Amino acid sequence: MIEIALKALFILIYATFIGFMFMGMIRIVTARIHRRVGPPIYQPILDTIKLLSKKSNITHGLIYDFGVIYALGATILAIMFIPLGNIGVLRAYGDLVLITFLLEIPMLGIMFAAMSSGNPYAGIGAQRALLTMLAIQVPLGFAIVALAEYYGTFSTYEIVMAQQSMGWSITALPLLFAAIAYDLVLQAMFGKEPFDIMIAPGEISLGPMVEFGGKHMGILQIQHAIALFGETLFFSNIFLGGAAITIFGSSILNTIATLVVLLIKQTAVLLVATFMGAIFPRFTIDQATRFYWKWPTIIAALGAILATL
Amino acid sequence: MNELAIIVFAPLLAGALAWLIEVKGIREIIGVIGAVLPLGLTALLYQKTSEGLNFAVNVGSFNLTFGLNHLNWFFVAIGTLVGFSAILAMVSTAKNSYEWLFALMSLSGVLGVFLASDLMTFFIFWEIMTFASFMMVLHYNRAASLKYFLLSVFGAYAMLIALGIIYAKLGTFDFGAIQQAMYQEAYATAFGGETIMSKSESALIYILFLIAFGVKAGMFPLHVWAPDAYSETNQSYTALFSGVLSKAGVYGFVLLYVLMGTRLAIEFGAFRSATKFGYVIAFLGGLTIIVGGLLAALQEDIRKLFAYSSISQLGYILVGIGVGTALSIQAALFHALSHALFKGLFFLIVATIVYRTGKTTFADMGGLAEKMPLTFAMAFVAILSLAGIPPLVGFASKWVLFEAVISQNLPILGGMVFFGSAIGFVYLIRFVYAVWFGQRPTDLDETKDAPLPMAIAMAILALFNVILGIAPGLVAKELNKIFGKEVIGGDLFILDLGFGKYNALAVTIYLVVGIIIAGIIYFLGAKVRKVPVTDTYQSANPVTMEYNLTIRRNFFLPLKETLAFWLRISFDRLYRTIGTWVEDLAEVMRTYIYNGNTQSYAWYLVILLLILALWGV
Amino acid sequence: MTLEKEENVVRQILEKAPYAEGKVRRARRIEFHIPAERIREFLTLLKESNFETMMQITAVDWIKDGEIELVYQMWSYTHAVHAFVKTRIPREVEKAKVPSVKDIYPVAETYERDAHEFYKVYFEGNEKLEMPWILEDEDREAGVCHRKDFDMLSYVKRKYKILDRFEEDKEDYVI
Amino acid sequence: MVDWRLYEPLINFARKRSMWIVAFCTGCGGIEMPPLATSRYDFERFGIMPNPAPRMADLFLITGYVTPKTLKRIIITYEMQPDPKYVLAHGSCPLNGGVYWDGYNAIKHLDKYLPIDVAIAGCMPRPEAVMDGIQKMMELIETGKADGWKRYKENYEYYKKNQDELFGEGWREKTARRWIPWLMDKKKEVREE
Repeated sequence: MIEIALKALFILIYATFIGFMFMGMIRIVTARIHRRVGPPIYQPILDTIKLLSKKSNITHGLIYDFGVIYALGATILAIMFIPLGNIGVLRAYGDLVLITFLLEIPMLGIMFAAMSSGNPYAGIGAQRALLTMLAIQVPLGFAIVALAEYYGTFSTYEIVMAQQSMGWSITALPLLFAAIAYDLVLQAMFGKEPFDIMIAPGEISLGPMVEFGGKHMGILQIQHAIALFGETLFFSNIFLGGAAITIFGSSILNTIATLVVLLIKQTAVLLVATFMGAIFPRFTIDQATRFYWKWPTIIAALGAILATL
Repeated sequence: MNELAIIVFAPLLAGALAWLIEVKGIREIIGVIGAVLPLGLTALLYQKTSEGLNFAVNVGSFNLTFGLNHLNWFFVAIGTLVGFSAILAMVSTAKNSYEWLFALMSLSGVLGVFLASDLMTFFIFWEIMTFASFMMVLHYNRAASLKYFLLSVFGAYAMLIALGIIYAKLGTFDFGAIQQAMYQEAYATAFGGETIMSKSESALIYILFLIAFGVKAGMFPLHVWAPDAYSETNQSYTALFSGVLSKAGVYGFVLLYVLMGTRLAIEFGAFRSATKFGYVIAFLGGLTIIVGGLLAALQEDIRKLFAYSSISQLGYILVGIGVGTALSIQAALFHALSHALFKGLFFLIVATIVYRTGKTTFADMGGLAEKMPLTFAMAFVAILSLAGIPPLVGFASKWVLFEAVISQNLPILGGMVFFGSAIGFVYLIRFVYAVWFGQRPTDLDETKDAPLPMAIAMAILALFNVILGIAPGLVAKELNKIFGKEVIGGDLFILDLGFGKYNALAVTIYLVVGIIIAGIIYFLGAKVRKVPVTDTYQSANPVTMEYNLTIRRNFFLPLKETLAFWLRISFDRLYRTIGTWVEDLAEVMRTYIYNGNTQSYAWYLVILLLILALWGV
Repeated sequence: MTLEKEENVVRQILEKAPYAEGKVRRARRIEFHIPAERIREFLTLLKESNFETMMQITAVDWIKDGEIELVYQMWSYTHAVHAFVKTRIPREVEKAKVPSVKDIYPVAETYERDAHEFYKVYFEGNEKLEMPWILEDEDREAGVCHRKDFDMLSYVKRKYKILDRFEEDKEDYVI
Repeated sequence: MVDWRLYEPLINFARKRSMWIVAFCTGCGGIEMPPLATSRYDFERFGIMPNPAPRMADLFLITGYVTPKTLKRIIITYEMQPDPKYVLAHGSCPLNGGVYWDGYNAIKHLDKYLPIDVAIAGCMPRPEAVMDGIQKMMELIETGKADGWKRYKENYEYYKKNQDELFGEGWREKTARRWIPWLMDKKKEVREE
């Protein structure tokens, strides 16, 4: 019991810290691509402290507060199910479909909060975010189907273990297709260009986020950090082979090595998304929908059908 | 006198009494009693399900026979529970005793359908149910009721023909006998012996049953009656209509499997790991999910939105039934239960909104969350449940369904169900935004919360949504009993399918823990100040309540533009065109052939005689 | 360089409109003077003779002549010629009226609002003249306009409570 | 809730190093922002980030002259920002009207209507000057001298009086209702079509 609680606490703190580092990394990399110096890597932590220490906050009612809290809570729930090397609290129950749903729930909370503010920009942003989610759902679904049918199991942990023996998923052709589609989906999950129409900063002033300020925004920053960690971790688990290192004698060393390997893989996933985001302009929502319903869907469906043969 | 008889006929009697005693107050009491009795008896009969229970009434030439087993106990439990809540809510919304009569009649009709143990009884109660619901719709809207009536009659005739063929071939209506005969048929086909029914005949029966049950279940492309019929009636009755009556179609499909599943499977072979005839059902179900969902997202009327969403949810059940493994059928039954729970709840919520505001379009709504907090809490539960958010019953059933479908290596169906779950989010958020949040029109400022009966009814359903969500093992146990073997493993809180596990309790605990952590962070910050809706950032322009700050009309316009091409196709219009063609044809016949001229009739007679003569009779 | 293209345009238009007097100023610039009451038919004529665009309606306040001059600036893509149509109306607010041309050139509606707000010219037939334009309501009520007889400086001092540290008469400093 | 005075240095450091700007270019100086934001003088080094929504922003840059029309919006935006919030007036027009000293539509003394923490003179100040002003603002924040938001709360009557003298009583409602009759007409036309 105590051990599980400690593990959960460790996962939470580790995920938050690494997530913030990832956010800083995104900003630095983008700055370097712009030929700028960029902020220090701990910048997001400073932002969060600043936001949480605001002296006055506003609310638009109970749902406005609860939605934000619910978003963070659901994100914390989600990372508990994703196997983190050999420290997993609930990894036995880490089911593909469950995790896919859990990674979408936080957005529902944010949407609830944003809409309850009654700001028109928030309404437009929520509409765009939902349509983007609808668009990414098709390739995402096919990618998950391809995985499940290729490995014949839904348990993420078993998939990771299988990859230890038979190599990374992306070395198999059907799952390579699935991985490509899922990576395009990740772009929209991170809310980066070219699919950031939902929070188009200049036009609808951050869309759903327009009314969040002070501690609400701070909580959402933490949520974003953890979600970033969770999504990259999920991707590197199911497609990039995860990590379960058992070469060292002591379990501590194994754990550390596993975390390091995972960290490298996650960083790779993140950098790909960042590069794409830094060089692309923005799609309008119907362009994004058409795009997702065309190429990624075809690729992912191809993968799924190949996986069943 | 037998419990089954009470379960079946109590609502009917209560309805008749309530209709005769035209006294406000008494008729409500009688009606509610008529709905409580079946519920209580169903709960009492729970122990007796294992040994089974039979009952027969002799009506002239044939018997109405009822039987109880695990399968139809499950359906009767759904029917009585949701039916009771709906009837309870009708205490507030029912206008006259007419509605009481037909609502209760349709309840007893659907219970009779569930409990029937021979095809004749099944058909009779099917017709009672259809007739009663038709009268309920007719009371509100003539055109919608006619559309519903036409399609139901179409389905009914299809079923009647199928019954006729079966009786002509096998000489019995009894389920058990038919099942036996069909098994023999199946083995005869398998081992090349000669069979009573030819391949074409069994195919015909299958198609006829598909039409009959598809109409009632609102299967694409026979769904066109559902949106109008569901929306154009007393909304608390719609909870029963959409929650239970549509399950009669589902029950019919299950019955199809029970009666002639093996026969059809062997006759038509298999597609991948699913049987061919089942795959047809499953694929139509998948189309139903997508079409219903997309149309639901584009509606401008609350009642229509939920009508379409109910169609879309029934698509899941059809997919589960169609895939046809024990697991997937269990998933379908599970989803039938959860669909009845959350969709019944939804229609009660809509009933409350309509009852309190008198408005039905999104354009007139907004900001009701402050005025109707209890109803909003219920709506919150229902929304999370329909959108499939753990830990609620909607997720458990949907999860089992996903795994059942995907584990059968059916990728296209897998993609369809995934898409359906996303679109669930979409139209629900549209409902949430337009009705509960945003700026409130000034004429809604005096809106009051739900009246007591509706509040109780909603609370019952919401409670079941949560309990069965946290403890899905309860349902899984019943479903295993139906199949007599351990299909869904695990204990009270854990569903274990072998290739996937779902632990509802852990989800609940960790969600609560996470929310507590987030709450601590929240309460460490400075305290908040409430601001009005006009104090939002709109490019720093000062606004007043005269402006409309909420997007209520055409919320998903981009989606509409993206789908513009597909939206041009409408089966409703297609059927109307066919109807006009038929009318024209009748016109032609009347003018040229049956023109009432004796001479021409004489000529027909002569021609007929000639033909017979040539035939050599 | 020769100006025959412009001269042809001017000649053709003057044939049809004898009441106007027109001349060529330089390459691609021609100019007409017409009485204010004929403005509608003259602009109709211009539209028929391929002056597709109205680019601007400007007003000049000739305070010594007691007149306000409206300059309709038209552009023709076919001839690539820019035409000034000048007309003069009396300066008094109640007499400064001219028929609206927004049914001939729809864009004129906006320019007429502009000229009305800053020069108090009333365009008969344009019902959107009073629609909020550039001035805030308090300025409108104070009668701010760009007519030369409006004492802007004292209004500014009054409005912003500036200490009186400037010369009263405007000749001493240059804007 | 909790006594945060222990963490005050850390919090001040965070406030100093992450100033989010309201991206609301109020005047001609808006064009000085791109050089600041891009690779010449990259102000994201100091954690400064242009931010479209005022609810989560700290620093309000008043860039250049301020017309009454804009001042109304500026005041509304400023009151939306959560405390602590800082104002950096930029260019000489907010100080004394600058070249528009006799223009009927340029505010002469901005600090009569809003508390200003740092003012940069010049028409227009070069980006270097703006960077200098931002540095100054950082010092003030760290030493806790940037207390414009406190002053605005304490002397609210004074600022309110000046604003009402300029715009007239109840100017918010008046400005909000200004367009309504015309908008309603427009809507009717749309319905008819």
